[in-house]
Amino acid sequence: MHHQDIPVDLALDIYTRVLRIRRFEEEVGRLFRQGQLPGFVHLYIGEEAVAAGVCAALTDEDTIISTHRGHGHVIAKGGDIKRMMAELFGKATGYCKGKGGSMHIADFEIGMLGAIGIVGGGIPIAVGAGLSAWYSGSDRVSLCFFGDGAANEGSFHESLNLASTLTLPVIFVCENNQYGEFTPAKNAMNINDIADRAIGYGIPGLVADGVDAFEMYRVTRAAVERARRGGGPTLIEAKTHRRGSHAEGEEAFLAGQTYRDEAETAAAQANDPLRLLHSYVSENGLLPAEQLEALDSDITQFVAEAAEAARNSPDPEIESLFEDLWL
Amino acid sequence: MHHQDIPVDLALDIYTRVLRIRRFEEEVGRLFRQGQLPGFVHLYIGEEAVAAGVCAALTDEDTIISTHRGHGHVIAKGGDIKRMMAELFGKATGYCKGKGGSMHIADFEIGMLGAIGIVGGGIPIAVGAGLSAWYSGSDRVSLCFFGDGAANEGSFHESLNLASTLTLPVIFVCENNQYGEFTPAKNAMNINDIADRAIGYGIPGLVADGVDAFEMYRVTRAAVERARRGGGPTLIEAKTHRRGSHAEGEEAFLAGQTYRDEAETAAAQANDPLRLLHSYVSENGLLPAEQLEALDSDITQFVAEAAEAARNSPDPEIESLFEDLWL
Amino acid sequence: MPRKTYVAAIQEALAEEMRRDQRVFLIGEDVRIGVFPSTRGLHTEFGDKRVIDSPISELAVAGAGIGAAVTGLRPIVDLMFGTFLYLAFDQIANQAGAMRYMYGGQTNVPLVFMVQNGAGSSAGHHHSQAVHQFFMNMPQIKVVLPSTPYDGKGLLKSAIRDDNPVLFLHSLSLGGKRGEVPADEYVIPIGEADVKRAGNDVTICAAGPTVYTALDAADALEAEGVAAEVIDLRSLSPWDKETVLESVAKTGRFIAVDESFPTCSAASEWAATVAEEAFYQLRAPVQRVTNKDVPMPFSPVLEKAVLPSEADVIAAVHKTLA
Amino acid sequence: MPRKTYVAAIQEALAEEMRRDQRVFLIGEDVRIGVFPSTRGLHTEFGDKRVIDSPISELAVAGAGIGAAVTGLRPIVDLMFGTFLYLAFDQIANQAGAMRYMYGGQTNVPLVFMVQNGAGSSAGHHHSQAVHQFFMNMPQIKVVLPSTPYDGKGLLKSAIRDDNPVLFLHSLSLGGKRGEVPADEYVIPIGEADVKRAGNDVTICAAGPTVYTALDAADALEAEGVAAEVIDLRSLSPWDKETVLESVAKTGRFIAVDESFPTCSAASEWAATVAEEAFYQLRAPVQRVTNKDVPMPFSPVLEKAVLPSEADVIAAVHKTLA
Ligand SMILES: Cc1ncc(C[n+]2csc(CCOP(=O)(O)OP(=O)(O)O)c2C)c(N)n1
Ligand SMILES: Cc1ncc(C[n+]2csc(CCOP(=O)(O)OP(=O)(O)O)c2C)c(N)n1
Ligand SMILES: [Mg+2]
Ligand SMILES: [Mg+2]
Repeated sequence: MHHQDIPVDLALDIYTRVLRIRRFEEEVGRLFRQGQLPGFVHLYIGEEAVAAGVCAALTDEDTIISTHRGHGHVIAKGGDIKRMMAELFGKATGYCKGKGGSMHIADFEIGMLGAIGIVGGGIPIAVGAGLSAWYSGSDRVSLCFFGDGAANEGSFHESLNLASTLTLPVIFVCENNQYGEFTPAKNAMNINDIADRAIGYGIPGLVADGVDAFEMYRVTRAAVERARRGGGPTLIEAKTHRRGSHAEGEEAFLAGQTYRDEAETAAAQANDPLRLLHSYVSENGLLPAEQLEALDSDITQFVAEAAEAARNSPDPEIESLFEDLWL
Repeated sequence: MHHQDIPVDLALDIYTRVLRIRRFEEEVGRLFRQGQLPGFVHLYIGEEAVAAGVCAALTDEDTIISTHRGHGHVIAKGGDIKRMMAELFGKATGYCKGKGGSMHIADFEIGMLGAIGIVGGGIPIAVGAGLSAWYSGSDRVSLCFFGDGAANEGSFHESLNLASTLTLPVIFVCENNQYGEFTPAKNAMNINDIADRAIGYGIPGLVADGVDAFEMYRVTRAAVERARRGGGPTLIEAKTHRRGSHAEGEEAFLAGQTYRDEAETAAAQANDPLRLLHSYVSENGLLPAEQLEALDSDITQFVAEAAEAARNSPDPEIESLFEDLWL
Repeated sequence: MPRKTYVAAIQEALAEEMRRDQRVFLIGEDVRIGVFPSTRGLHTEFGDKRVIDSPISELAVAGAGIGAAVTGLRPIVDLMFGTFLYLAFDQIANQAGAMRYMYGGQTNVPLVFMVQNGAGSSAGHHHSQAVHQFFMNMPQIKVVLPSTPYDGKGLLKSAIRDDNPVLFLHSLSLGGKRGEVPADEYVIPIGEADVKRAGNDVTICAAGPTVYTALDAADALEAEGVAAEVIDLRSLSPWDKETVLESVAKTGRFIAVDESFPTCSAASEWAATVAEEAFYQLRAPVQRVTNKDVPMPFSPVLEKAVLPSEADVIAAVHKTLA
Repeated sequence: MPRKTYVAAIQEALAEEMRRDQRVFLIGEDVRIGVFPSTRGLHTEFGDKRVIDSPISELAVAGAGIGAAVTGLRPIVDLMFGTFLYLAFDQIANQAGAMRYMYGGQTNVPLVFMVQNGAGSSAGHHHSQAVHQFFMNMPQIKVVLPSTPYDGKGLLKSAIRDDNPVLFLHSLSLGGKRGEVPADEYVIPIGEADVKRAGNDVTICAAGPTVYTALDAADALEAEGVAAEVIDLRSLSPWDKETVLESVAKTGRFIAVDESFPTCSAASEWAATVAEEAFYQLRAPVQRVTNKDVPMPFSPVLEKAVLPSEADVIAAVHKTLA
């Protein structure tokens, strides 16, 4: 298998994004289990191809909005792993000086307008970022990530409709990882494809294989081009799988209760986006094996260093409580 | 033209409902122009066939929820014109003892669970009434009226989805009268048929001619039967026309500005639901001409008497302020 | 000075600010035609892009304002009636009211939410509630509620120029009030109260329509030889504690008049603050005059009985002087 | 008496009431598995119809609860975190909180909204706000916030049996607290405070987690010879003014401890009421100890610094005795 339309650089770029996310999230999982991280942590493992493929189709000017499960989006958009890690520790050196935490990372420099802990809460904000581009005549595109669960929030409906009526350059990427917390998506809606909801807004709705980073790249690129041409919004549903817990440490929550379809989980394991990309990169000889390994160990080490640095960073000063309030 | 499936009694029943609504609303319009009514008043003229046809398909046990434009729904469900008129005057003898007013009429005795002044605010409540029937194993059906504008509220989306996932006996009747206030429905959404939004919830979505009371009756009856059978919710879009103002007295609001498509308004005038029904009833000889006239003048007189009685009713006692607060 | 109505002054502030700053735009339901006259005529001058009619989707429209604000624009989001903010409550409390702080100062939200606040049109509970108390509670939202055309124009201009989210509340019942509005450019800083009437015997604090209730009461009290000082707070968050405390230091008596449900109201805040900080100056208990503690009824006689009245204020003054 | 945790006591109240009354059911996101342990195990006992997992649709779920309540059922709507009520704010304020009144007494809304209130899990602004102040303002909603397993069980039972809408607030940070819970049936009437510690020198009023802050402070103060009376309000609306005023009549000093943003807070309400009604008994100004006036930060050290602390309470007591 070879993707003619994906140049080597791009393939490697996407692979690197996926790898960075995976190694970051693995480290975060470890840190959480060791009790090093405060608050709630939601990992993106298994879903990396979505953020990586999608963000590879965006420029630095294009903006994204993210969710409680947002680490992958930050990394895919080019965010700083060290500052994110420090934020997860709640440290002064973090992206938000310790005021945001895992569910509230932002990097306005790279067009990452923020993760939002309220399910569906970011969707209207992304419409506003698109409105801004439209208003200013910029060819910037606004993109929004949200989950299958979020697609049942009123904000989803109002936002897609508003973006459609104003023909705004907004791309709605629904990460259908089959669950909202412990509720299977199919119990929370009576349809197979969330993409079908696009019909209700008169916009295109596409289903994409969220395990295939290249497909995510392609559908996003088409939507981006459409949006830049003034064609308005697109809804993309990425079928993906949340590999692990809803939130780290949920075993304690669950107290032995189960909610997962075992067969489905096994299938998802077999269909791992990182492994698929790794095979592609190595089988097509995009990078020699030793360089591939070096890349992985570099990233792994970088993430470990980020954790170490974060751990050793100072807590915010109490005085900083009253900073960042008003401009 | 003759509707084989509509028995004479039913046709006359529906005709009477339409006529009662029309005469009531005409009187209310007059009263408002004369400055006799406090608050805001939204008339249902031109849309009578929807409420009449729909409610004719319901039993007294079935419940409805209504909107700011709710007088027609109350009358169609069998409400008391005198108590409604008194409520519009804000009198102690009104449905809500003067506490509700035009936008908040309810008659729990006849399953009219209340008009709601918040656009879209009644839709979830109707889902709850349906949940109640489902929970209790009753074959009661819950029906909800709302406008084209309300279909853009988050509550619409969440409610239809919730009713669908629980397979509740709820019928959603969207009265698409082409406008939400001064905004044409087509500017507020990029689709032709709101009924298409049903696809997003995996429920049937039907377009019906809201000028044709018999058609409204038929589609509602089918939806009611489906719901009673445990088939779950249906979305019915009634294409209708708001004949007059959004709210009475809007000329002052508008200050010369216009927002209506003249041709469309003329076409709507020509396609009057009362006239159509009147022709049907007289052309098919369902009632002799003199009885038809007597019916009309009886209703007209009854409404005028209701207004007179309301006018002469006492204002609520100030002490009543602290009644009806807690049970 | 030209005399203008309250709504005309608000409309003028919108038009002038939109002329001054291309980043300012207006979005809301029927803002083109103008359900309230404050937005009327703006569409003719500024066109489709800057005066945007939205679907009836308060949550998304509020959120879109936020998204536009953090990406360089200065939106005015008109959500019509105060209670319609309830549908956008999450976007205001969780997002606009925290984004700057939550993201460690990386962004700011220069956004005005604009609604009519309170009762007076006999429209029933859903269209007659005062909502300022909810938004005063939020640490990163400013709230203003002008009572005169002059204050309305000056405060709205400040709100639009503010780099933080501001809730601009106006009052339908004051729409037709006339007052002097300078032809020349001016602004009124957010956070400064205005002593609408000076007096040494009792301090009455009010905002919006209750300013007139208080002034009417003060007129009546004058005949009895009681000189009431009426402070129009104008800004509710931040509010001008200093002016109020100075006045109480002089009068020793304090009455908060506030159109809202009583519990956890603005009146509670003002009364608590005065009790905390001017205790030793107080010669009688602070008092609150608010709505009666019931939902807003429709009937004009009941509605009137719910709202704080001149008689209520006079009774409170009599009590404080007794 | 058996000792149980706070969450276990809440769970027990749910189970017992569901057993007692077939009309009682539970709806919310993941109430079957139980995001919070309070709803765990109920699905096994009561099945699909009475323990309903909903889509993530707060507005519709709240509204569905209302519709079910006015048609004869007694729903418990679990919306998880306090801030998620913001998405259902319209249904609570405009509908549940007015339907009985607005329709002239034709109906009533026997409904419990249940959420976790306040901070303590270092989860950032969106999961850490206290929301009781908003709902206390609404004339037709009751609000309770228990601090002990005993109170939690007794108040939840009362809430479920109440024929009016009740907001039942519980606290994640108290979830593991243990206390005695009688094996026999009991209820705690809504509206009755509980004096958790008697004392003659100063009255400290608190609710939920701040009860412990106040008790800890009282312990520390005892060593200094100061006897603080700690009143746990338990019910926030209606609240037990009488017990508080009686206490202040005895102590002459009042401190309100409230986990919430300060402006228009419950603390403001308590302080204003005491200042209004116990002025002549007060020997020092009332004081409020609340959150610092900033959005809730994530960092545990910052979060702790925002919340009302034992030291804050002690400082207030020192000030009132100075
Ligand atoms: C408004 C709101 N309701 C509920 C929650 C609690 N919650 C956090 S994540 C989550 C599930 C979200 O599911 P989905 O949108 O599919 O995202 P995923 O976690 O699967 O990425 C829920 C219910 C919340 N944070 N906000
Ligand atoms: C939440 C909310 N937003 C706005 C309004 C103001 N408003 C009252 S009626 C109306 C138009 C409603 O349009 P539609 O749903 O089509 O009903 P119609 O008036 O056409 O019957 C609007 C915007 C409101 N009452 N509630
Ligand atoms: Mg999901
Ligand atoms: Mg309409």
